[in-house]
Amino acid sequence: MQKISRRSFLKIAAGVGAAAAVPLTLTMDFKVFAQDIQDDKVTKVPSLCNGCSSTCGLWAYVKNGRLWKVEGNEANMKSMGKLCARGHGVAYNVYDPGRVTQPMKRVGDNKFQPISWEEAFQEVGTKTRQILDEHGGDKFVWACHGGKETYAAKFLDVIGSPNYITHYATCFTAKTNIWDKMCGGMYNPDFDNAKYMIFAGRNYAGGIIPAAMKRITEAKEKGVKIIVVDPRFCELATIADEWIPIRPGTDLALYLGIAHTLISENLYDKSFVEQFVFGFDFFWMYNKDFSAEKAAEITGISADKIKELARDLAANAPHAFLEPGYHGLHAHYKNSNETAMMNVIINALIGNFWREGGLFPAASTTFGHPEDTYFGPKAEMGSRADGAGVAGQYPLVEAGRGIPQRIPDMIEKGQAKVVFFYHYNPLRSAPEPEYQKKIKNADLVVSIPCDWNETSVYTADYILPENHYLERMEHPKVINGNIYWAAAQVAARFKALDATSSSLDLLDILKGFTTAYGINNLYGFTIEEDMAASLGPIGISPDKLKEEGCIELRTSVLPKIEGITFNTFTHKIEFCIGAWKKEGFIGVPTWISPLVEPQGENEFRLIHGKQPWHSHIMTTNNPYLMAITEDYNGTYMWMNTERATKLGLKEGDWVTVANDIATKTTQVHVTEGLHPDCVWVPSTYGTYSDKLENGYGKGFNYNDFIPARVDEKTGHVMGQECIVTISKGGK
Amino acid sequence: MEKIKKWYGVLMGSITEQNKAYASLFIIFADLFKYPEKENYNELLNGEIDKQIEQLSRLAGHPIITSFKDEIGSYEEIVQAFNDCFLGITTPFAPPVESVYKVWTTDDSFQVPLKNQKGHLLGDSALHIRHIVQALGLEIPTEYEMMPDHLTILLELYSYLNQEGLISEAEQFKKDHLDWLPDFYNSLIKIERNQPYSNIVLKLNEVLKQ
Amino acid sequence: MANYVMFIDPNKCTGCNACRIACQMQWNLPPHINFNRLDECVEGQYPNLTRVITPLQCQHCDNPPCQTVCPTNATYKREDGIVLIDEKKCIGCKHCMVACPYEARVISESGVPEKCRFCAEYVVNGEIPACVSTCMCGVRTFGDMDDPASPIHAALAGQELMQLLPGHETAPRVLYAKKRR
Amino acid sequence: MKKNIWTYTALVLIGIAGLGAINKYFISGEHAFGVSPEVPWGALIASYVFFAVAATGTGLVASLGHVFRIKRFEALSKRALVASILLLTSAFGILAIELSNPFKMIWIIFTPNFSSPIFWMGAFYGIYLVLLFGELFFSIKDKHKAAVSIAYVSLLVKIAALINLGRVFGFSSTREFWHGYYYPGYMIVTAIVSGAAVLTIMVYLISKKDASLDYTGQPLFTSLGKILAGAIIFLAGMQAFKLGIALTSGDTSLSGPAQAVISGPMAPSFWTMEVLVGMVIPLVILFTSRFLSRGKILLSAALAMTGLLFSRLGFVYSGLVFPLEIVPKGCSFFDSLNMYSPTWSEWSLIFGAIGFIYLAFTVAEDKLKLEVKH
Repeated sequence: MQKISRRSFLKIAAGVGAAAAVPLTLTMDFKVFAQDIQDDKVTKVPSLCNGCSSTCGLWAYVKNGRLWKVEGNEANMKSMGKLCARGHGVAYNVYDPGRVTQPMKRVGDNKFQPISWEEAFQEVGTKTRQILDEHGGDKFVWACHGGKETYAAKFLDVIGSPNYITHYATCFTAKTNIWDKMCGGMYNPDFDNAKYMIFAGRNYAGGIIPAAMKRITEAKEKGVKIIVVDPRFCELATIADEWIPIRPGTDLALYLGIAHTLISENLYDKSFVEQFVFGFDFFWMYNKDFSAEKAAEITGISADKIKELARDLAANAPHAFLEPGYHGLHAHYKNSNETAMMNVIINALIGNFWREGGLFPAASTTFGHPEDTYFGPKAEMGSRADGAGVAGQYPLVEAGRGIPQRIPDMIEKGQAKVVFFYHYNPLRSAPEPEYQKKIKNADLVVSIPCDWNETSVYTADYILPENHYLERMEHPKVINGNIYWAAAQVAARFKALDATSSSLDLLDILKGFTTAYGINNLYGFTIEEDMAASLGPIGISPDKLKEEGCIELRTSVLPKIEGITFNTFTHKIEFCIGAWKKEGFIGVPTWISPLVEPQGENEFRLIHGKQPWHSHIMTTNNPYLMAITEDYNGTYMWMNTERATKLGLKEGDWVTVANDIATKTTQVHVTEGLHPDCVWVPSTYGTYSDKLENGYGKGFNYNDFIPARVDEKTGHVMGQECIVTISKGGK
Repeated sequence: MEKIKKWYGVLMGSITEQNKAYASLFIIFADLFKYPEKENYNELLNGEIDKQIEQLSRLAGHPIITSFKDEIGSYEEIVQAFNDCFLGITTPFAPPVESVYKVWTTDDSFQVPLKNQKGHLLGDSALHIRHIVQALGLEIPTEYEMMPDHLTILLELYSYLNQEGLISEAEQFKKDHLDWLPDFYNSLIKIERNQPYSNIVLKLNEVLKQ
Repeated sequence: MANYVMFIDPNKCTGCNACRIACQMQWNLPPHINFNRLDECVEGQYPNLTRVITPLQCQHCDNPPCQTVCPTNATYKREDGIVLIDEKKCIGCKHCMVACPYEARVISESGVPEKCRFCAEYVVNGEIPACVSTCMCGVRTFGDMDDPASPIHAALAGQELMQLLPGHETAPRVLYAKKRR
Repeated sequence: MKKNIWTYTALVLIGIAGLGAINKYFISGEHAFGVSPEVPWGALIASYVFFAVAATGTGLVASLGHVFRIKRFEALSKRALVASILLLTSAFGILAIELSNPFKMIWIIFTPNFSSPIFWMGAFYGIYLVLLFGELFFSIKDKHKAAVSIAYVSLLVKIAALINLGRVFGFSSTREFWHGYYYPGYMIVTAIVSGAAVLTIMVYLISKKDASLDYTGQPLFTSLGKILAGAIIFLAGMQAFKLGIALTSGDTSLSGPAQAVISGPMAPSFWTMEVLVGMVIPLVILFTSRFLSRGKILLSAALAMTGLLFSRLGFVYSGLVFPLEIVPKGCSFFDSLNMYSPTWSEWSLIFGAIGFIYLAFTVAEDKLKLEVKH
């Protein structure tokens, strides 16, 4: 009679008899229990914020396994004890019931079925195996945001796939590519000792690194002069001494004009150039006619102002810099590569490398590795499916970064069959979403997210949710870069909270997947062992790291005059890129016009940028951050007052924005703070996964309007080479 | 009278048939909130489940009549309903988890706004269930370890308490942890495809109320 | 007895809203209820603009109009200068909201016109308010004027100070640096 | 009691008001109303003022009978008391729903704040209500002397209550448009307008069945009509003066709200309802009919009351419409006035109160002995 459940969840624990009586330890009354747990202790666990990729250090305060509070970590050189709005917001996401709570298998359009991890591993593993056995290991693609995550590489090595692709081509790839080629790596500004700073193409108050803002405002207090060059009166311009609105896409001309002034007026640091620069004459030969006057014509900035900038840079040199920039200029114009080159050249001309108040390389360190546990066969490495670094395709693109916007193309051409997305959502963050949706045509698409992002919902055959960052322990990170700090720091995410769902850490996901794939013991270590092995050579124990949250290593990058050398072929800063010459380019920057220009009264260039409380696309589902957007009309598109008046537009009016790729409607913010040639939108909005209900359908995204182009030299998307026509009405 | 009977059973060291039937009844309900496997679907469809509920509830002294078989449609439809209602791939959705329908914690010291909000996982109730499960020497599957207040587990636990004759504990448990079903029901009916789940919750609440 | 004040330098604020959300977390506020907000003022014409962002919140007046009008004395002032509201006495007439010249109050979910509390429970233990501790630009400084070791003295030194709406004679405890742009 | 179409309309209105109240208390909370941090007071505060002032005004005009011994008004005395009581309880009822936590009112006794105008409002109107009941009780019991003594005290309380109500708005310097002594005066004048109008309507309602009114009926109508006309003219003058001063003050915190009234978001309601319906048309009707037609006087009274309701809405909103200039600025921010419009819940309560007053008055007329014996 009695129905015996075949699948009863509740089991009697091993070694325990059935309870005949109530155990003494049991508190049955909920109210009493809830009162009791209030006496639990609060503990502190260090982690690294996941609100953007700055990895700010924070402390998660934990009580009865749950989040009690978050706070910036004083010792961390990115946060210096401060957190921005995103940091507070994303920590809160951890208890969102809308997270992907267990592995999902697609059973139809927009239809998923939950499966167990065992099933998920088995199915994904065997399917991947079948496909790769048939088509070759190099048809496997691992696409991710990028950065310091390492585990996928082991698998790629074994199957012979070089296809580790990051999002950088949609973000700042020209910068890292070119700095590496010209001076052997990235150099970062010393805010504390500079007397004069020019920021162009980087808005530290929008794409925030809290410590940078702390140090910039402190410098400002001391009377340091801050110049912001930006088509938009950005947040950083708020505290700047001067805002110089530039015609978008013409920063290269400004830089050429500054360089011309420095050289023609003999203001440049000749001894530095003689000692540390290769190719100066070659550069000058091509650019000696590009005067400040010529730059003025193109940029719309007066020749006097351009000369003034050059003279002020020189006067304060070497305690001055042109900040190396970020997303704003380095993936968005046809001339982004040359713009990045000119950034190096101007800083070299004022001789500020390795000088107090100038630019320094990031202090770094090397981690150890857990011992290899896999000794089986490895397939021969194939060639990159995206053509990055491949002769005849995109030879100058860094293979380590890849060309993410090409993924649908690679799938169509049969160069990619299995694609894994790790916390990466190209359906929203890469150009032309309709085109990116073709990713679903791959034989197998697997997404490893936290939330139901567009890429998972529209393309993934399987969704394997990873734990929220506060729920996972990770391989340690070197905290460095972007801003000068004399010593490298080591920090890590430690597991602060009990997971609220059956998501897993990346390492466990890869262990399960690779085992099912048929590679045994590829990751024969636990995350704890990995951390111990990584930290071993530096002499830090995981326990100590957990206790201190962030450990600063010995000071290793200090100003110097002697013994400066650059990690290039000539050991100098190369004004002329040899690799480019090999490919038939001249190798030095010269003026290149933007690809497209707006014409007529209702044409505008569509440019974008970061809002201080959102990280591009990944924070829009947070109710707190979206509340800020609502209170400050954050989805509005900026337009210059004069242009708006001509179109008969007032603050808050609805407009239709269109080009041959998309048509969207939005409201306008009419402002004096924008160059008349362009309209500006925050890069955050336009969420179209209806599962992300706080962000869904709010505003639009610039990616809606740009095609998936690939720059021939560094592979970027040219995201602001985009003209739209704007007309009144639409809602 | 019911209670005395039950207590009598406990005191005599034997669990009455009535108790067993009552406990079994909730095992059946617990099963209905798991992912619908084909086998379970068939049992639902051919009326086996309705029949068992009728018999067990009668034996248990809380007779109810259900006709879930009329509401389930095809197998694909019940899977779709399960997905729509519980998984969160579409919104609105209504996870069958107690924490979501209760204020997260009554501990005023927390400095995250979850504290006095509803709609979040791992609330005080989840911690309590975890505590009860451990104290009774029980185990729950890894997938549910962090969602211990999932309705399936609550019902199995309630069943277990009754089964073991821990009647006053069961009563307390019902009062504390099965009081959110009306809120759950209200969330469910906002979902377009809510059958048979909304009706199951209704019937479950009915039998618990008796 | 402590003597709490806050110093805000709008010249440094870039409008990141970290203060708003840090406060919401600290005080368990829902997304649309916030105790502090940013007032933006853009002046000038392209390309010569100035933009000043002024953080606004309860000014903890020494002569609080909200307290004067409160019929049940639900709004009260502590000896250390902090203006608080006793939820159990508030009838929700909202006269305080009408009387406050700083628009500092927002109605809570329980119908009580709430506002910034200067993190009253925390500062007495030597902690600083959440909006202050999270501010990366150093816009805000909190301190006890009677404590010589308080960072407030260094922050105020040499500053040209102003109070908001001095004409209303509210004597705020939030001091602002004068606009330098 | 005879039921007619108005009885049922009243019941429906009360029912809808019930829904509005349920919406506030059990569903939407504060969101049931259109108020915001910028405009914390809205239609319910306005209608509270509307009913409370009408209650006081009715008492004030009616006291011409008891206090000033004007014979023809004596016919009204008891009924005016009843009307006053109903109007005042409606006002309190609306306030109770407007307040987030009316039950905490008890603290007004335990920890009163004597500097708070709202405390005094509670005190004066509370006392007034008690006095009204007392006066009515003694009137019905024909204890004339006691009733008259109460009436004297009541008159003082009424005037104090009105002045204090003006102070609730005029007290704080924060809302410049309200600040000062204008609104205490405005309250008294509008009290007379609404008192005369309410009494006119009341007399009309009862004149059909109360034969005694045939004797005093016509002169009573004419007197009330004249009081009404006089008060409206006085009020119109005051309002024009107030707006004129504000517009020409050169102070944006005064001229801004005034602009909002005459040409901003409040203009349609101001010109059509407050000025045209509430003042111009009633005056035209009254003067052209030479205060002789009962029907026309009634119509003027009804229009004046309608206009006055919108006048109250405008008066409350006008104090809050203009954004506070918290940070001294030179930048443009005037383009965004604080927006407010009443929600259905707010309207439902206003109309519900009207329904309640009508219904309760007819019941009282039926059950209590309100006629004056001669």
